[in-house]
Amino acid sequence: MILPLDFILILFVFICAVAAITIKDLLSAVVILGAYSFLMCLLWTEMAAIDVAFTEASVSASIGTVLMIGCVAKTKRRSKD
Amino acid sequence: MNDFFLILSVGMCVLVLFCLYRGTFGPGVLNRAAGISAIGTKTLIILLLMGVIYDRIDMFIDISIAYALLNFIGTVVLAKYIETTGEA
Amino acid sequence: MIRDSQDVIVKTLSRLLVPFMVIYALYVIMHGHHSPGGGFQGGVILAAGFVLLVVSHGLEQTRKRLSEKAAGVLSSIGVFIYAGIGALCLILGGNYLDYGKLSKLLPVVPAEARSLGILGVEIGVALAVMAVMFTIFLVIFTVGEFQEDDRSEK
Amino acid sequence: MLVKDVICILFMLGSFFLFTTATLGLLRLPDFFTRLHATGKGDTLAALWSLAGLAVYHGFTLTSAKILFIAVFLFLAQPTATHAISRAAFRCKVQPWTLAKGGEK
Amino acid sequence: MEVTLLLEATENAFRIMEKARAHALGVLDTAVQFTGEQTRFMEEKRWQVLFAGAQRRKTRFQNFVGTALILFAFWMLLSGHFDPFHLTLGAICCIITAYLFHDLLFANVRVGDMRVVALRFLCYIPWLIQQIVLSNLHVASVVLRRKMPINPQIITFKTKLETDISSITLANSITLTPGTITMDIRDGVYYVHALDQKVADDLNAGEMEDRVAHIFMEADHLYVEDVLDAARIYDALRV
Repeated sequence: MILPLDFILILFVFICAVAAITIKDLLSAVVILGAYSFLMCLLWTEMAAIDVAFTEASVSASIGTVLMIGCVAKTKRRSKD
Repeated sequence: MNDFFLILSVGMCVLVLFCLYRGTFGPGVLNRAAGISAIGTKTLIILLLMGVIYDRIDMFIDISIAYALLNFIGTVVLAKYIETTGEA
Repeated sequence: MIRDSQDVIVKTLSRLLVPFMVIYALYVIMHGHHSPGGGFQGGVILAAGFVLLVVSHGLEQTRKRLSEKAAGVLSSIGVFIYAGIGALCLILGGNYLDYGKLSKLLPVVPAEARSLGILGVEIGVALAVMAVMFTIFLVIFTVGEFQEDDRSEK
Repeated sequence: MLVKDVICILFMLGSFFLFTTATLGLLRLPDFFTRLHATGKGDTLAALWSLAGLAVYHGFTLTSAKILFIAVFLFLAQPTATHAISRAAFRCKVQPWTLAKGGEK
Repeated sequence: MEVTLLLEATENAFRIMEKARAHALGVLDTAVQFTGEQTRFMEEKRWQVLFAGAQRRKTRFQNFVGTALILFAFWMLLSGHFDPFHLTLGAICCIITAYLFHDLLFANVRVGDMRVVALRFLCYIPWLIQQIVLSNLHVASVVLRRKMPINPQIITFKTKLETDISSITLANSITLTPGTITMDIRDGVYYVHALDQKVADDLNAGEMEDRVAHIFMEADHLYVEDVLDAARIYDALRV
């Protein structure tokens, strides 16, 4: 545990989560989820859970983002509300 | 030496906050993508700094290599999607 | 998205990069028992390498190396390896996935048999994860671009 | 021992300065293409310097060889990612900011 | 009666001889033609063999072995274990990967000048790093002023580079040098976004293109060293 990093990273993750659900454009939401996964991986690493961090890194940095972009490509991208 | 690395990583986290401003409020997808790719590079360095602080850099470096390899794919796929649909 | 990229830079760089990505994924799989990583993570990185190949070089180039049918077969083979090792331990008189009992078949002490058993299970998991991720990617991205008979006549 | 630490600290401070300027550029510059100037160049060299500093600090082992591999890889991939995304913007006919259109800044 | 028969026979004989002569001439002509073609073909083949040192592609097997060796070196860098078990695992993995991707790593590579290209590329890197440092200082000086001195513009120029590797080297170098990023390449025309009027003028001088062409030995850029290298290869092949 490194306490100062802990609080800062939790704040960042919170910002990312709020931004991802309030944004209108779906592709932007996907991009912000990418940032969310980066910070989440940092948080896991900081708590010394290396295996979980590795899983988070490998899954959401590549395949997660790619599959979400594919799903956005098959739907209407901009929501009206 | 450990204190130096700790201060440095906190400073990098503050820089991540500024990039996150561009990522969340930046107009359009492209600005957001630029901000997020900047965050990716900084994340890689912070991971290695944490590895030095915990004194287990041989374990943390695998995650860094994975980030370095995979961060590229996300950007390329996003760019190709924007290029094929033609809407920025 | 499935057609090959017109960009010469991305095309050339991914040509240089894909073999290294695949060998890194194999390294993560094979060294799962004494460094972070393992079957799941390695399989995902392996699938990411093939995704990069599809995005940059098009589907036809990728089909020469890993076709859809091969991906389906590989996913079943991966699950079979995993379940087979588990059931083998069951037959040899232990619990499910009790690798120590494998030393009756292999000419090694039980500790090494455990290591080898974990390696086999990780290879199985990696094959299954890679094939399933690649298939999901293809199914999502080729919907509406190719008809089903397109593939059957080849 | 001491020389190693001093070299590492110098590299790290330099890279931190470059990261700071890149981030400031990302915040201050007026449009997308000019922001790419800041991140594409600044992040590459800054990451290179901090990786070099870490390699010096860690000494001559297999791990520092891996760190150098990451450096080589970033050196190849970062400009390519910058190019890919700027090409996507250019193909979508995103108009670049110019001095005449933006007026006096 | 017999005289007419004799005459007819003689005429027949003459006609047959004429036909045979025409036939023989035809055969001779074709033979001459074939030999000519053959000699020309042989000549071309000899020239091809002469130039092959610079231009020959690797065969499939050589590709396979080269890829496997490079990947095995990379495996040894990654894995810190050098016992026989892990080395065997690495060899198996490298062979599988090289079987799958043997045509990716070495596509469009000329064989004869690999060593020279690698040497020149290594000599190119310090210059590039110096340029990158300059470019970062440029970005820092732009960003840290209160009123940013920028005047963005798009410039286009046509390049003479042919191969993929040289064009991506040029594009990435342009991206990394002061004030310019490559936006697009269409049919050999580069679209470059420049941050300033001054850097745009600098790029138009085309110094970097010459350097890259010098590294990869492109056709339109002849240097003295290139000629010397070609002469050495030619000598080695003729003996």
